[in-house]
Amino acid sequence: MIEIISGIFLLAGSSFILISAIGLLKMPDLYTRMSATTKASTLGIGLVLIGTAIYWVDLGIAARAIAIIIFLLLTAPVAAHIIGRAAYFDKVPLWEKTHIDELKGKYDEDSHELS
Amino acid sequence: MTFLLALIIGLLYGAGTYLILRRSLVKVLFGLIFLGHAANLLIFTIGRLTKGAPPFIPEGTETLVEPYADPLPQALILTAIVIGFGVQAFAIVLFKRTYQTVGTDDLDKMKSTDELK
Amino acid sequence: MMFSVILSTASRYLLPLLLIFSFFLLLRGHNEPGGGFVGGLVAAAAYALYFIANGIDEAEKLLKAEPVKLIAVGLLLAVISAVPSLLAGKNFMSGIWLDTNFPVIGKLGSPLIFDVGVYFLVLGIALKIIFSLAEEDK
Amino acid sequence: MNQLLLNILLATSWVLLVGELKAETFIEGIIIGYLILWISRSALGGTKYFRKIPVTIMFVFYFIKELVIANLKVAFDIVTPKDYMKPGIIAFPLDVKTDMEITLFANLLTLTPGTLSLDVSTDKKVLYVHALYVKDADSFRKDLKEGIEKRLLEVLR
Amino acid sequence: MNPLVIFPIILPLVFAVIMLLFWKKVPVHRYVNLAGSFISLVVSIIILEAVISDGIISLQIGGWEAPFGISIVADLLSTVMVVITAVIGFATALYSLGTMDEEREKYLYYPLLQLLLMGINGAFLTGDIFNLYVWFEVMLISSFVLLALGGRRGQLEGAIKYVTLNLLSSAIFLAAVGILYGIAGTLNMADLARKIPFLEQKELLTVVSILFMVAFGVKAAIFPLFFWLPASYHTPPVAVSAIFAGLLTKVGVYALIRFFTTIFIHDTAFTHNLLLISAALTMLTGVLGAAAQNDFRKILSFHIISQIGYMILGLALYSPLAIAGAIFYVIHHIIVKTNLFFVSGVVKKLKGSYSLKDVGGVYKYYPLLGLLFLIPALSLAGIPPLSGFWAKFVVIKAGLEIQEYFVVGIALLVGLLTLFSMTKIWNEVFWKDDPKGNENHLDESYRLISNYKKFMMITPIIFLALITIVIGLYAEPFFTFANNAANQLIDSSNYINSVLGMK
Amino acid sequence: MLNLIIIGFLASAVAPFIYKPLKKYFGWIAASFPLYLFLSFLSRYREVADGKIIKEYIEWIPALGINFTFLLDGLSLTFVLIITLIGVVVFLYAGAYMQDYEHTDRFYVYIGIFMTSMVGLVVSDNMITMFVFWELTSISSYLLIGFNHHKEKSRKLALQALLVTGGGGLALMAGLILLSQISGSLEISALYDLNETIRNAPTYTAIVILVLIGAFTKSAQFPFHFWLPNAMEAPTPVSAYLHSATMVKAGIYLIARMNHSLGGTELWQDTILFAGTLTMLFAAILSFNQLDLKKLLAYSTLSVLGTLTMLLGIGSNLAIKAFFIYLVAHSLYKGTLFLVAGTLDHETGTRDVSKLGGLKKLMPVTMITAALASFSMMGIIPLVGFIGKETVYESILELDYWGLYLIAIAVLANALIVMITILVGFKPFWGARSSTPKEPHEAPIKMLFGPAILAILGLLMGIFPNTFIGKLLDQSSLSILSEELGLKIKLWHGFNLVLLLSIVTLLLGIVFYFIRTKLLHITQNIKLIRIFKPSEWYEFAINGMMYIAKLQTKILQNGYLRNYIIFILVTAIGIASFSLYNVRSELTISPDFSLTFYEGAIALIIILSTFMVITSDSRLKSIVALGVVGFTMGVIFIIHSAPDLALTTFAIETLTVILFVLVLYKLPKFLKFSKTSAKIRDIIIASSVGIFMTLMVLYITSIDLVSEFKKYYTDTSVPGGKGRNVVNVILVDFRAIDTLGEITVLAIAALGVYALLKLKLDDRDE
Amino acid sequence: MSFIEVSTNISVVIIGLSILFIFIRLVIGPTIEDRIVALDLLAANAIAFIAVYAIQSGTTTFLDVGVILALLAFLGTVAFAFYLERRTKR
Ligand code: NA
Ligand code: NA
Repeated sequence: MIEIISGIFLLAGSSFILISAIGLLKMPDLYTRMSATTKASTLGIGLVLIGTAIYWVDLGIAARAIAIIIFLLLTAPVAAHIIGRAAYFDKVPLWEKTHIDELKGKYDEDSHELS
Repeated sequence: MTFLLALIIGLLYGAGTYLILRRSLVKVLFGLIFLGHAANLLIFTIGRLTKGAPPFIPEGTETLVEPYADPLPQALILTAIVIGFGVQAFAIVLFKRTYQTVGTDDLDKMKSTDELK
Repeated sequence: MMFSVILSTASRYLLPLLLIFSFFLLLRGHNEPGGGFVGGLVAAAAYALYFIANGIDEAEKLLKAEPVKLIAVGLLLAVISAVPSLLAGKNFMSGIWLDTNFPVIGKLGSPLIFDVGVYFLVLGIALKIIFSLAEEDK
Repeated sequence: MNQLLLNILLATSWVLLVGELKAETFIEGIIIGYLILWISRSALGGTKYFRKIPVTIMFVFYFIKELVIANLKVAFDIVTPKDYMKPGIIAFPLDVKTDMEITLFANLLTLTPGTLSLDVSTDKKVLYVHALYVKDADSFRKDLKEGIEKRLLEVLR
Repeated sequence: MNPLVIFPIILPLVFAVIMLLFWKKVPVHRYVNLAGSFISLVVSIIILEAVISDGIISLQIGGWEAPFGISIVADLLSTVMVVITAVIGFATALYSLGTMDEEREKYLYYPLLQLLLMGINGAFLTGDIFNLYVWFEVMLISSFVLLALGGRRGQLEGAIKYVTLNLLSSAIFLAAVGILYGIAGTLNMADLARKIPFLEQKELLTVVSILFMVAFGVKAAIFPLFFWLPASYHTPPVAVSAIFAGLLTKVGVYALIRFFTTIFIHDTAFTHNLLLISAALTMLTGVLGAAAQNDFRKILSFHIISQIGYMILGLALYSPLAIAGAIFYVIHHIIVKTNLFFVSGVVKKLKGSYSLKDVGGVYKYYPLLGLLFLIPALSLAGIPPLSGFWAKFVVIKAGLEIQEYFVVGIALLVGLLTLFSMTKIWNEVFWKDDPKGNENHLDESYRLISNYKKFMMITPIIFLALITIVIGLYAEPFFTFANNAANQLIDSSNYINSVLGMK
Repeated sequence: MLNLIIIGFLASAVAPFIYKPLKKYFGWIAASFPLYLFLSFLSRYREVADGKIIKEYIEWIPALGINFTFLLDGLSLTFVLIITLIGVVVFLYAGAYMQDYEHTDRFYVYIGIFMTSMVGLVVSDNMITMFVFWELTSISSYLLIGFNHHKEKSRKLALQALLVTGGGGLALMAGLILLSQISGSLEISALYDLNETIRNAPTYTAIVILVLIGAFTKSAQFPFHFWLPNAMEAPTPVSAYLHSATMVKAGIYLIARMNHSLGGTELWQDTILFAGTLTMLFAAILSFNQLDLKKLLAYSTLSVLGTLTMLLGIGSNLAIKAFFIYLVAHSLYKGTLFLVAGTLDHETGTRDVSKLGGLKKLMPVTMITAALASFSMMGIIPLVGFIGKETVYESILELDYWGLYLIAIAVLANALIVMITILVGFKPFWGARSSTPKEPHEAPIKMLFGPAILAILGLLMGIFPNTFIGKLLDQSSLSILSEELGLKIKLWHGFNLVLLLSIVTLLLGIVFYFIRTKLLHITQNIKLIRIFKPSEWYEFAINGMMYIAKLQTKILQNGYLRNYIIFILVTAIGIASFSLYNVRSELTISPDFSLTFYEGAIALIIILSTFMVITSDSRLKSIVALGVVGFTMGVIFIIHSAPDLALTTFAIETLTVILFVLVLYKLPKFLKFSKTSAKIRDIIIASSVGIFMTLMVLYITSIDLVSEFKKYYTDTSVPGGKGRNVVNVILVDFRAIDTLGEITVLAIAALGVYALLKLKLDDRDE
Repeated sequence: MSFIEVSTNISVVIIGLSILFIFIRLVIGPTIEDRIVALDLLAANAIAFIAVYAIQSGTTTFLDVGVILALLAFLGTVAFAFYLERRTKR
């Protein structure tokens, strides 16, 4: 029974991972790619880990799995944020269909101060 | 996977060699890093490969029963990796300083110490 | 440093988590993956993150000890770990063990002192390198 | 007070890491946790934190739900042609104040439907968000205010 | 089991640590370094006595039986190397007090010096090939730092070549270690010496022995692997040049001797002939390289190479007498070469240059310095009755006995050319009048040097010169020692037994 | 005798300390020490004369068979007495002559060392001990020739002398070692009555050649003669002492010494005979176009040295007798004349014979001394030189076949010597007084005393030959021929062919003197003479060597790092592959080709990223790719049961990234440097390295490894190491010392980074 | 073959595929930021792979590696971002 559940988690998780990978390939610009992947991969990996935790009925393993998940939840968005803003400084182009950009011109080129 | 690893080792050595023969300091640096990887993988592979049986002795038992991975090569590589890192770190900074002082990345412009005066 | 309130806040809360994890790695290394080296590197990573997020001055303020001292202490501990063996008249660096059993750590013995030495040394060198480079930057 | 809480939290996480529910382990955790807090005390300013435990738990569940939905939505868009998207970067005026709050909010936002927190203005009053689906900026801002920020504030205030 | 044998490795570390704990206090460094190197000297001599009286001493680190634990082995060869290292360490400690600039001292020159010695001693004393790799790295990295310390352009350019080529050789060394373990299944030298003759798969041994030969050959600066040496040795402060010149290459030579008398003697027809060819070319290219130079330290650097050739020749001839000659040569050369660099440093302080063209007239006003140059210089050129003559004599005698007349011919010719460059230095630096005119022109910085520093500068030179004379006039014990050491190497059984005895 | 030698060296060392205060009397003080040696050896005269061979043995390096074995027989005693006696004269003379020189104290050190070494050389019975003194004489000679070292010429010629004699010395050493391998001992006395064995030894030819090279270079025999005239750069006392009376006779001494063991073959005798004769003749001819007093004397010395060698070559009893008398005679008169030349130089300020004349009134004593020596040199009765020449002719005439030619040559040579004598010994004093740089007057007593003594000795020996040298002659010939000579020395041989020849020689010489100026033109135009100028061969050799040296350095040490790398790699891979190729037949490849999907993926990723690094033109891109390679390595480690390795790899990769990131934006963009040809060459090298390594891995993994280590560690880890992570136990316990070294490396690296970044000395003050 | 085995095998393949896809992005870029994001994702996927591989090979020790990997991947990304900042900031 446990094995079934964990198996399902694994499959679900890995599919999310696959989706995020596809997203990374398919999305038009860096920003959209990031919005797509940060979530999907985080969730996917989370599910896989839960699957693993369930498989070994062991507090230690579960703890490790949870540790990783929490850590991912803490860091993934931060990573996305700093890459995103760095990309913006770096003038990484937005997809042409991006119709609003309220950030345009708000940055001070030199000091990177944001008004 | 031994065969594949043998090929990869060859590749890494080749790449490392090719890179240290470049004129650009930075590439030479990359070359050295590659040689490091190559050497580690070499020892690892030559120490014979074992899958999914790390040399950890489970609670309640005194030793392991075959098959399990040979811990010695692992320990050796660990030491080698760390030493490699130390040397690498110094090399990186040395190369940076050299670039700043000499003002170029081109090794062919660094022959002063061998000139006949 | 990077003017990102998000990153710097995150780093402040990650720091203790990473440090505890590094201790964990150090202490259990004798029985599970980990050990002084990786432990030290994780600790260093924590400080490195803090430095990137909050700048070198903040980081140096946070780390009260001068890295060189950490290096010295690390090496010192490594050497000291050999002293018991000499006192006991055994071969140099022979392990001397207390007959107690702690969770995680397992037995206490001179090799553990050695590993702790490694931990401090690695922390020290990683930080010395990173900080020197960072100061070079300013 | 908070320090103690945090200390206990650390101790617990230690027990979790170790993975054995023993007294010694917890004591070890307390000791090490205290050490850590001492080491990193200048990193953590005092914060009001972990009041209203129940609200928090509620929020966590709400959030996980959101997360799953978000992903399904995005997944759908990834596998189907991409022309639905109307991406844009929106300036979102913040009601959350402290660094902690801002960070939490920004990160949660990143983890929820098609949004990605790009940056916070230096004066910490505006959050710039990249979103995949914005018909018009104001309604977008409104949704966020009603939705996640409101609930978060419930937890925090 | 004598616990003392580990001390030459540990003591320098301890001294370094003490200095690091007081890392801002240069005076502490100076005195800890001086006292430390003296203590090391005493300890190493005690060990030597012990080894001479009760034979090879081997210590199992951690009490783990050989070959599983790491063995520290002090036989005659390794011990004498340790002693000489200590001698040079002490001399350099003094000389540094006289010549090293405050900045470099501030930036941890002395701790690095001690750690260098630690690495060198480790390399000499270990009985485990991977551990040898580790000590080589300790030695290398500290030499990297000492070489680049100060960051002048020349230093950096030299360091780039030195570092790259030495890392290359380390990579080869490491691979060789791995391969040898993959073949023989052990890392312990004694165990290797014991196992290899009975190995079923001998084919690959020769191949791996070549890799070791190249790896050590680079460190020993033999032909055609020596290029890093002349490119770098003249760039750091002279105290550093001196200790490098004396010790570093000898570690490579030591390793070659150790490996090709103890481990790889399954195919001497091939391996040792390679060494023979290399030796001849090393002597020749080295000495010719020197002839082309006009810089005091560069000439000396190239002579390191040509002299290494003689040592390798001794090894390649592979007879007890020949190896004794090689060992005698190593002992003599370390002392002499270090001293010559010391002298070059004093000349630099006096005249402000290393270039033969820019200096002169030293003998006229400093006859003592002239004498102190002549002693090592003529010794290097093999003029009797100085140490170098006996070294050459023994190697050549051995060569003639084995009827390798051609190589002996080269050795003799190179001896003459060595005399040529030594007299070149003598003519230019000491005999010829100062190009600035025939009065005594001193570099202005020289006037700023305190008498204390001058004293510290000259003392080690006299000290080493005396050793050279003693070895020359009283060669009997030294030769007998070298002879015993050689026999110990040729017949490995003692070595094997003392290491694996406890099994 | 060792004590005397030690005293000698000590005394020399003391000189500089006592010179300054005792400057005035130093000549006398200095002379007292050779005198002491002279007397102490003279005291042994009786014993030796009575045929006793005095031996002394003190251990030095017994392990090598090298000891202080001294042997005083007729031959060595003769030499010792000459050396010390002339030493007395020269030391005294120099006291006055060298007064105006700088560093006269150093002069006395050198010459003291020289004399002592010379004594050591001739009394040593151990070949290597002798060689030690041999080399010491070369060195002291070097220092003395270069005594006026502010002059480039002096430095150059001193070096020339050193290299020629030094080179010969090395040959000699080889020869002596080979010789000792036959007798199994380094003692010369051990060679007695081994003549037969030695002659039949396979190395005999080599030995003869090597030993003779040593002897000829030292005694300036053709073609090594050129350094001797050049050595006249030295102060005159040196020329008188080293380069005429003593050192240059060392080679001849050696030949005489070795004669009984090496001699008796055509190779030996003819080589010596030939070289001697050539030297005798050409030296005489070359002396023609000389005007310098010392040069003239130098060439005459050469000629005499040739004669002496020739006599040894003849090797008959009579020849040996002639050799011996001529040796003694020459030392006496030539020493004298050199000193006279010195005196003239010192007083008049020139050595140019054409500028000298009519000094007899101003310098009567010098004149008489010169005259006496000159008569001896010309071979005029009743001086010892006469006996010398007579016996020389006599011994030549004995020869059946060669005799005629040789006698002709000998007469010619001696005639020229007569001419030289007239130029040096008489012309300056007689005839018209010509103006000189300095206003001459009689030399001080110190400078008159010595030469006079020697000259008078020449006379006495001529009149009472047997009382002086008869006994020594017998004993010496014993050592040279190992048989009694049984010939008495007579001053007067009666009217015979020999006497006729002497007269002819004399007249011919006088004729030469007068037609000299005419002959000068002829000789200068003889191209032949230019060809016989080995001094130019020497120049050629030196320049050639320098050329090769520079060329080699340009080729090898060319400053291009990659060329150095290529040298190393090609050597390594070349030789290694060669030895691998030799054993290919015994080797097999049987690795497991099994492969899973993810392993394929991993391989693919590594390969692609590697190429990314190589081809990328952006640094950051390369860093990222490098990171991927590293992380993939980690994954490989995980798959193959090495979690600790994986941990470490990941950690280090990340740290490396951080390092790069902190350093990188300071580093330059990649530029396209290398040419395609270079790239191709590098690719070939790189791929051969790669292929070699791959092969090694495949071969080795196909052998089954037998290692007790694996089992030992896992069995001992828990009970002994108290740990369950075996790798960690190895690191902190089984092989803790490795880890100690490892962390030391890290520490040094960190300190290095710190020092390198902080300490930036500028190039100006270096 | 039990369900769990099937599912682990499938997951491994899927994760492997995703890794390849992500790697393609890393290779083609176009911007350096794309590569960095890809690298970050690669690490994350490696964690998933490790987790599944742990089940496959029946050894738990690998999971610890996952924890470290998560941390280090984040640190690496931050470092790269830091670099980009330094590069664009004056
Ligand atoms: Na132990
Ligand atoms: Na042997």
